[in-house]
Amino acid sequence: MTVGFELGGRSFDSRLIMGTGGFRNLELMAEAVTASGAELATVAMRRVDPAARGSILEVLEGAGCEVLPNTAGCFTARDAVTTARLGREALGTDWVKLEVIGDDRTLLPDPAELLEAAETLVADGFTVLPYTSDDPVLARRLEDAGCAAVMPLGSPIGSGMGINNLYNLRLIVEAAGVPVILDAGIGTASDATLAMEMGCDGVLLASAVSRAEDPAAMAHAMRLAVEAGYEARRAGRIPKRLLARASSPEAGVPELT
Amino acid sequence: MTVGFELGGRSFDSRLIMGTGGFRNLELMAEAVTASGAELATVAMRRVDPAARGSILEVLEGAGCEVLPNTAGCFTARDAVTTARLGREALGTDWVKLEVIGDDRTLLPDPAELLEAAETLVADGFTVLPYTSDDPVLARRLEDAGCAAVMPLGSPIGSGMGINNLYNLRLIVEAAGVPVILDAGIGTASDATLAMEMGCDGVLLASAVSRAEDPAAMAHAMRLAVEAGYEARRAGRIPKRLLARASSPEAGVPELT
Amino acid sequence: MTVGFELGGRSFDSRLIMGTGGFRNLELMAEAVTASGAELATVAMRRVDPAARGSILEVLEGAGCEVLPNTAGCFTARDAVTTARLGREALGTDWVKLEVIGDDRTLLPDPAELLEAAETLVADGFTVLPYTSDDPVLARRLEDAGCAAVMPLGSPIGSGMGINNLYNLRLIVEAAGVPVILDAGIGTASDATLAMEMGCDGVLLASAVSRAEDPAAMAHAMRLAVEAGYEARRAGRIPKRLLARASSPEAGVPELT
Amino acid sequence: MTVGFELGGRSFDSRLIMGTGGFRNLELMAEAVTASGAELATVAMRRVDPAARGSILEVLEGAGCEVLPNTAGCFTARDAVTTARLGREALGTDWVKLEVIGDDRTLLPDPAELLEAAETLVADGFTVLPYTSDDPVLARRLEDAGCAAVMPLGSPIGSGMGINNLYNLRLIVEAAGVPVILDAGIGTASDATLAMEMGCDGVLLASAVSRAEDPAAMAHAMRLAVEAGYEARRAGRIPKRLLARASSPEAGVPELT
Amino acid sequence: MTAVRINGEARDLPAGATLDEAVREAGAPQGGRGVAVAVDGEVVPRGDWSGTPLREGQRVEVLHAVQGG
Amino acid sequence: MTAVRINGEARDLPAGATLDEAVREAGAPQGGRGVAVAVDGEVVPRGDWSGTPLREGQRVEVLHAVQGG
Amino acid sequence: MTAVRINGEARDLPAGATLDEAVREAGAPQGGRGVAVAVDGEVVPRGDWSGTPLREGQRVEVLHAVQGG
Amino acid sequence: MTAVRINGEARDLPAGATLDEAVREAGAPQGGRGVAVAVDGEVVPRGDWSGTPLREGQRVEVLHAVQGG
Repeated sequence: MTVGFELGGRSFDSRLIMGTGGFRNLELMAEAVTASGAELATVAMRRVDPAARGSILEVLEGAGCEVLPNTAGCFTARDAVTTARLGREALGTDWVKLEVIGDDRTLLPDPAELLEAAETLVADGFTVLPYTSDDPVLARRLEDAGCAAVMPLGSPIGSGMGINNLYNLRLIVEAAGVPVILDAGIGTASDATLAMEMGCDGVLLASAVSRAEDPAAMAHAMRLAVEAGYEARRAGRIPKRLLARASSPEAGVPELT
Repeated sequence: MTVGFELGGRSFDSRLIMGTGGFRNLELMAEAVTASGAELATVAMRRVDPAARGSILEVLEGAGCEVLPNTAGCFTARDAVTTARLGREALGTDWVKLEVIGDDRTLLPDPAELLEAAETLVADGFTVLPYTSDDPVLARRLEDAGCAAVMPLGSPIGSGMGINNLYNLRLIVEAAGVPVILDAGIGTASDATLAMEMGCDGVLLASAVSRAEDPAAMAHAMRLAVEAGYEARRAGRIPKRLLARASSPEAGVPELT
Repeated sequence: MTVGFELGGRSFDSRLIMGTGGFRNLELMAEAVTASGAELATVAMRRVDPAARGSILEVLEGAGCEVLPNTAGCFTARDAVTTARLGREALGTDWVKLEVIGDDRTLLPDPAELLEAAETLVADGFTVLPYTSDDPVLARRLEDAGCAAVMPLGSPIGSGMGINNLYNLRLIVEAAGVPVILDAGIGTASDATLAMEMGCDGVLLASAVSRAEDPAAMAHAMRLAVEAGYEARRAGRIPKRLLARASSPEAGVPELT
Repeated sequence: MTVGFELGGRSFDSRLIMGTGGFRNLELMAEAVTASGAELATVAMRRVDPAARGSILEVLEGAGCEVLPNTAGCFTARDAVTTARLGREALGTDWVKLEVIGDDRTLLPDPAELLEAAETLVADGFTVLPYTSDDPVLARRLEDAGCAAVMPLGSPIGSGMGINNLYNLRLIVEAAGVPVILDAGIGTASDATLAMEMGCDGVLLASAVSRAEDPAAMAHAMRLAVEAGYEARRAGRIPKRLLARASSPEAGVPELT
Repeated sequence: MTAVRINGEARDLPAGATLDEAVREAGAPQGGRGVAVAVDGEVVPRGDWSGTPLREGQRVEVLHAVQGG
Repeated sequence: MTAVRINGEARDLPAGATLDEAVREAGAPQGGRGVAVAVDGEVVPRGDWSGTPLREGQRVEVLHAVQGG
Repeated sequence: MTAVRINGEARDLPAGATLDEAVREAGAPQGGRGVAVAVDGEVVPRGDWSGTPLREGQRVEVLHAVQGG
Repeated sequence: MTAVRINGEARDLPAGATLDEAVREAGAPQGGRGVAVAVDGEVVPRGDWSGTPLREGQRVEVLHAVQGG
């Protein structure tokens, strides 16, 4: 019953995007990606390793999942732009998950470098999906720069803290004219459900699934969680009330004493 | 993939119990109960209304749902016991959702009266499912009294505030030897997911569905939410970390500048 | 600028009541009690220890602080009542901080036993200050039973978690006709400030001061914190707003570009 | 007992900086500034109003408070730099509270413009105190640019929501080599106490006092609140524990039954 | 005539009337499926209705299940 | 001799011993300021100590105030 | 005459008028304590006011400190 | 011989060697599917590899997709 969404001019049925980092092996990754129902999965660009076995590209193809190269590991706009171009060259896609990191302990994005890289890549014809902080002003600047979506964090990559600032996320969602995809910080299913209830169009996560004890089971839980949050938002939740409202009729109560 | 549970010596596939109060009409109730997948639904005992149209019993039967009479509206142990016995007589079930209210603005339970009623009904052969506060000591006393489950509130009935005290819920779950069912306060899907992740065995809700703009859609969202939370708990979530953990490899990063 | 309050028919200038447990020695206790400005301090009743050096009674007298015997360690109404009477006999006061514990891991109160003990002691002429859970119904029953105050916990004794359920505390404060004193769970100054802002008439704490690295310094911080919260509540705080409200004039802005 | 701090190469006894916006008149402002004990107060630069009565400069002088011009109302680095220079020319101080706003509904700062303005003003010899978001990377960049402090928001100006993201504030405090002053969002005393407990060196607030029902009373509450939080942090709070720790001895408990 | 209260309303039933008549009076469905009855706060099993004469001033509560909880 | 328990410990007191001797035995300060006594769970006021003979097997609790709460 | 804008309002000043006259025109206190001036977005130090002739169409902003922040 | 760095390691390639040899040297799969190359920080399209001679001291990065993000 979940309705798909438009991203970068294309339609997707699944609102869950998988990151592929952190799986103990490609088999577990394949099971989890399949269980998640994701149609898009991120990959990183790294030096060729002659010793490496198995091809992530074939595995993702087998799971019916397209690859989305990221610029993980870049600390400057310049490196991120070059890495995006390498991803395009290697994978034949002009989509990129743009990351420009500003601090290596928290992996939080560098706002000025991120914005500069986004402007350059948009001008170069990329479909830019930027991993950003939860700063509503930066999100707006990224949209103004022509990004196809904004992907604010809930909390730092791999921290599993969930969404630290619901207020900022709300401001981003209310103001956004492009899809908002919560990226980073999801730790468990309820975090994903909440993100969707807040009005996000999708969720991107990796560690919450890849580093769970049972990745495939958590991937399925996340699939359900994203659908639950999406459907709940559309169903129109009840308002919060400070006092109770009886769910049994107050009329017709017998006199028993 | 959700595994059922034992309650009162019987097995249930669905971990979602529906309250039937607050629906605008029986048709909406039927759709929602069906969409929820619930196997158990509460009803209240009220004076016969000759003008009433339609039979809730037939509707629930049609939805494959058993009835669970409650004692809503009772403010003393004595009235609750009598009401439970009337429910048994009318519906031919010795199961009861026991409510003894202590305050009519918040509909919070009266601890001493609730405990007394539970002891009486257990002695009278009832399968007692008590709606209780989130007080871990009271939950323990109710279990010691022979209740088949404990059903702590998340927040007041119909308030939609969710779970106000995760800490107490955690204490209840850790100590309980009977199923713990979160009852009251659920406002939206993520509340139900969180309750299951906290270790509850099930969720009981009414207003969140019956008073939603689209009850059937919310009922389905709740069904998914309960399953998502249950599966996530079993999948073994990642621990929360104060700093980031990279989800892309730190090895093999190129030198681009 | 903090105005005193009436408790048990007497007036107190200080709204901070000190527990005396947990200090490494009587000297540290004396410094801290003095720094706190408290006029009332709890003591426990225990078997005479011939080896014990120093008299807590003299030390508290020296600090200008009256003793308030408690019933710590009692798990039944009967033991609590006897312990209260022993305190009255030993210390010549009919005031008692009533504790009836229901669980030895969390030291949470037993609601039914607590209520029974309160009724007995009130009938016996005691001024009863009950340590209770944050259950608004139980608080109401204790007031109805004739207690001189209600003393809900913020979180378990010595846990330092602060106030776990602001909603319940708010309900208790709104409904109470006797002073509400937050008792147990305070970890740091802001917890005490918040309790007073919520409308509590006073704060009772022990571990937060006695087990701090510098008890006297923390005692002074708590004194300021209680006053700050009390004054802030009386000063009429601004409402919370979802959007900004400029604190600099929007008129008279120059055209500089 | 609160120890002063170094800011911009000078020493201050008070860790509370007052904004002067929002007072109903200069008399209320004078009372509140005096009650707050602040030594520094912000002012805005606006067009001369021939009709205006009273001089804010004389009032602040009378309260023993120095003026700190801000750049409120500027949306670009260029305007903010010019406004800072006008403030220096008018008031003979090279200190500036730097604001570059990115959105007029939330008054959140524009990260890139703010950083550019800070670099320009530092090069021009200013002591720059930037109002910034709670982004730890931006805070670091501002410090690297030579700012004399970083002043992250707790929540939007005038919102009174308090501190929305304690985690980011913690990261900023841990990493900062210059004073951290919480600026914007404070609603009541406990917010200020918490900010200091988190390790902030000071607090800057306006609306919480100027728009309170009784500004002078709230100013005094804030003064106590800042001191309480500062002292509590230095006193070494107890750790949070998930279970209780008895504050009365477990030895020597009598056998009464 | 016997004056009783049925579901809170005063009713006069013919002398010697039994509980099943009160149940009918209350508007319960034929045979009283899904219905339970209390007289003066005590439950009376369906099987005893016809054998239970009503006495002056008794309070009869005739209940059934409704949406709730 | 009378065998009693004082603060949990077995003690033998001379036959005819009264409660004030038990209190002294417990190590309470002279005159018992700040001390209270329970025998078999019942409080005995200070004024009655000297007039209260001890009986075989009684449990005497002698308490005083300590840091707590 | 020289047409300028002072604090956003159109003003005609005598030909050859200098900046200090514009400041006076704006209603600034004598001597301009606590006042700063920008012409076309550039700050002009107080000392230069009397030596700065106004040109047609210039935008003069005359500012002072007010409650804020 | 031409001394270059391939993926961070010093390598000597025969004089006149072109970029495709460096790619092979790096251990990339035949034809270099899923591979991209940068020389001194500039991307070189696959089609140009064989026509790009290597010069002394150049840094060649040969990348492919791995699990990440």
